[in-house]
Amino acid sequence: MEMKELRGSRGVLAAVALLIIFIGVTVAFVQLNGNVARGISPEYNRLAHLQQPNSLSAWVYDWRGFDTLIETGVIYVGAVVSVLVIGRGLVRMKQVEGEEPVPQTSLDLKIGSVNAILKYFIFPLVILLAAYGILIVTGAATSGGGGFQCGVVVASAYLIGAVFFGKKNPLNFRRKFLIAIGSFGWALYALLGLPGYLVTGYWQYNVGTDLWSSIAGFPAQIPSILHTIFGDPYRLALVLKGGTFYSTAGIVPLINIGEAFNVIGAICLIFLVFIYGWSDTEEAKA
Amino acid sequence: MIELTLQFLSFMASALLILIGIAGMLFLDNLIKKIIAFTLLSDGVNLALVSLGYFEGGVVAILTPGTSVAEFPQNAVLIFGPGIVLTNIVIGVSTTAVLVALTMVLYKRYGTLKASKVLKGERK
Amino acid sequence: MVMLFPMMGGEITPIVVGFAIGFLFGTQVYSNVSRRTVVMIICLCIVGASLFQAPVFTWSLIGGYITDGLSFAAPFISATIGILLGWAVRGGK
Amino acid sequence: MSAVATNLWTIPLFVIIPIITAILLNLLYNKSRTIKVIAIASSIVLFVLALISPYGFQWFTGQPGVTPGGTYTFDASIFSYRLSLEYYFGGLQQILITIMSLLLVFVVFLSASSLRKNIGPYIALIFLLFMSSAIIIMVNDFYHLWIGVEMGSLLLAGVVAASGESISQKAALKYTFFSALSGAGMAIALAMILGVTGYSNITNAIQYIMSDNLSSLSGVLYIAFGFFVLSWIYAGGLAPIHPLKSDVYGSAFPHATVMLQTQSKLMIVAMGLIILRLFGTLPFAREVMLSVSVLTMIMGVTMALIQTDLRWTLAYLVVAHSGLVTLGISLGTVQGITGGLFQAVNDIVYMSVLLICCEAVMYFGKGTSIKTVGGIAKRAPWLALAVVIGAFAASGVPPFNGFQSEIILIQASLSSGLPEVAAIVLMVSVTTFIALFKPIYNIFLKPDNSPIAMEGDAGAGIATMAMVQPTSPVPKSIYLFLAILIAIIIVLGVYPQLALGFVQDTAIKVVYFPWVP
Repeated sequence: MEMKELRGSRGVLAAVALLIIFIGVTVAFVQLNGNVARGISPEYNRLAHLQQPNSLSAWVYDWRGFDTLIETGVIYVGAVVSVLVIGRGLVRMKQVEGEEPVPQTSLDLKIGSVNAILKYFIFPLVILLAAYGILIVTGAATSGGGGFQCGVVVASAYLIGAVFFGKKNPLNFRRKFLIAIGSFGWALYALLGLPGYLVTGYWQYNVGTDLWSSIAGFPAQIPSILHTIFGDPYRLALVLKGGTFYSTAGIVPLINIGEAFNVIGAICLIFLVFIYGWSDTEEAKA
Repeated sequence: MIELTLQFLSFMASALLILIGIAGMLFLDNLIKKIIAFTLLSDGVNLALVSLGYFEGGVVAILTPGTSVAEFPQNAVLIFGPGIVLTNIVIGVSTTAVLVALTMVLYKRYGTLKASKVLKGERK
Repeated sequence: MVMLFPMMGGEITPIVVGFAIGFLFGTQVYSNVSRRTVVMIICLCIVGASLFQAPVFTWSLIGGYITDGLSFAAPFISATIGILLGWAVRGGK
Repeated sequence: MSAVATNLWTIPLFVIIPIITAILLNLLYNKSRTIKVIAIASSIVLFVLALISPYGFQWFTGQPGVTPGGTYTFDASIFSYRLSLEYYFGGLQQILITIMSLLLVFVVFLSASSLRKNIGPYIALIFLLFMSSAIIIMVNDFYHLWIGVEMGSLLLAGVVAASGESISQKAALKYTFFSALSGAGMAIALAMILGVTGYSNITNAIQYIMSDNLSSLSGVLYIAFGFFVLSWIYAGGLAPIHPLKSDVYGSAFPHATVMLQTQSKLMIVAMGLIILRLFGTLPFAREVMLSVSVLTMIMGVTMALIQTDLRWTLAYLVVAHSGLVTLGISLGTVQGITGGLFQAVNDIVYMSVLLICCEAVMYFGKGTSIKTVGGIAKRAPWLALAVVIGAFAASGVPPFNGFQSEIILIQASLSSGLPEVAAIVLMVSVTTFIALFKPIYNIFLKPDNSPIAMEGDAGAGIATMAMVQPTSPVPKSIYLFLAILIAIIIVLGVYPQLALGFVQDTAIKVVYFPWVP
């Protein structure tokens, strides 16, 4: 235990502050318990049967889709920054002699000790995990799941491969590939807002589902070609109490693919750089 | 008298996790342990957000065959809790990655993980 | 509830998309395993697909729905095949 | 100018153009020439957009508002619960984003020409920094504000640590630890407000709090306020944690600090206004904010006095002057808020002048410490003039812009019955001048008699030649940027109405109609 800092007066102060925070949070939670206001939440579920069965996915990618665009940016930024800290894109001023950055060396993974039988099953496991990730992203609109989950599953497949096979990772993502799909994913997500923006002026309006063009005050009619391109490939028949609804998730499945690519690129790149470090010469070679 | 409902218990658990997380971040000296404490804190916040959406008799916010269209909006659990948890997870992952990267670099420079040694002020 | 709806786009598109993404990742696969392993992967994949079941609101045979309690996650199978094909075409040994 | 447009075309572009530019630059990585062209073109486009944009809302994803009667509406003036994410672009947003995008042009140009090696990711981060700041100032939604702040803190860590030096890595690590803590705190605050009101839209939340009797839930509001103030403190680097933020400012490249301080001021303004709008009715809310500001000012200037490096002096002064901005906002009167917002605008400009001068001093190759550099006025007289004007503006000397906003702040604190605070504002101006005088005298006016220069005189003949024929290595473009910024300083100093017209509207709305964004 390193509780050295607890001893001084600063430690006592911090402990008292901590106690106050704890009591405050507890009191707030006690007051909140059972008194949570539903607010606007039920509104979001009211039209679920017209767009997609997974109401959470609808909230994340459609109702509040722009939030998620920036949130996707957070993970992109996380990857860029942590990779930059390790060495990709460190900058120096031309005029000033600064401290040299620490050279990053790759970790030494001892893969010899892995059981041979285990190793025999790891390759199918990696492939099937990757396929499972893809299943998750394709089913985002109907079941729990989506881009981020897909990205994490594929990244875990990558990490398992790296742990058991070292440099002979079966899912041998190259640096340029990861950077490219990460960037492509975020750009795809960002640019999927363009059709809605050009037609209606609302960024990321879901032109495939098109819930609102019949409401008074909506600025434009959605051309039928956009329905065909962005809506029809995802049309499903929902059999519910209250009738059968032919709904479509519109651009949401495409957005999910963008998000998945971004997350795969970002998280695999973080893993890769943490394990193998970064050197510019390797990127030039690849 | 406070009733020990599921929501109340999970709120208390999250308060405890938040306490442990903040205490760990303030008092532990090891940088990696600090980062672990941060993930605990972030999990506590996630738990609070999830339990915010819970209410007695709520159903998952996903339509399944045969669900009643008219009753679904009122029956489904509050949707912003899980939605914000997704964001918090993403933010937690990114922040942790940046923290670990900085810690790795500083460890390679100084050969120690002790915050008191690594972060000692040495400004000229 | 056996009901065969006219086939909807939402049941086919995931299969195609799964195959395409799988192919893309397959081009990055690097391994030199035997043909037996590949057969094993395909068998495991079909077992897994039956465990995952077809996506909700899938009613057609192509989507993997056979009857209540017996259905296959078709995107999973197509993604696995995509990965294997991508590996065969562009991947490394 | 139709203020009720809910699909204003410029708002998404402020976010999407930086995103696409950043992605491109990150991919280009080391192709410096292409990077420079794309980055400068894109930042000029952003500047023009900010200049010409009309005012209005953008309801992202085009979801309408729900009226209490259950019908849907696309009219922003009708009372409705917003289903979509709402951004607002008005006068305050226009002036702040215009200045920020002008600075972005300069910063991009400076970083592209003064840095070597692979500049792609670094400039990409600067663009994203612009984006996150624009989000924070325009957004009318807690949830999104939180995402913006979190993203900003990660970007800040990246921009600071990009030099690869241990001091900046340490500053980034410390700041990221605190950002992790306060980000979690902000998430708790978000959870509390969502739990109490059920709305993440700030307008709706305020209306709910005002209309409903929340006396049984007041503890929740207090805790939310506490955590919100914590993250406000962290975002602006205010009093208890000011060393963290000034470490960040001091160890980043000066041109990056231009962007970082702009971001921080925008965060202070946006979050401060939101706290005031939402929690202004709570007792003690303004007093807490006011004491934080006063503490920040005093701590900042005192620390600035004892620095021996221009970079670090500026780092502490930026923090101290953030205190002036927050002071105005926390007074909570129309005059005070006007003064605070105007101070934010002025502060961004004159601090940028000083920081760009600091960057120019680095071109002489000896750093910015008063122990190593000297006699720069002889080699670059215009630079010396610029830094002196910047110092005058910062210390509130007429006819420069700092004077105009500080006089408003002093009047506002006097009319709120707080003469002590007015005295502290005066003290900050005077101390700023003293703190800046020492480095300016040593670096610019005193003859160069540093040990390195002596050594150069004795050892190599080339160095002596350079001393004999003083030439400035500072590129012409820096003088152009300084001239533009100084022109803004003087224009705002002589005609403060130019800027006041933009910010007054917001101040009135915050005080009398807090629910209107």
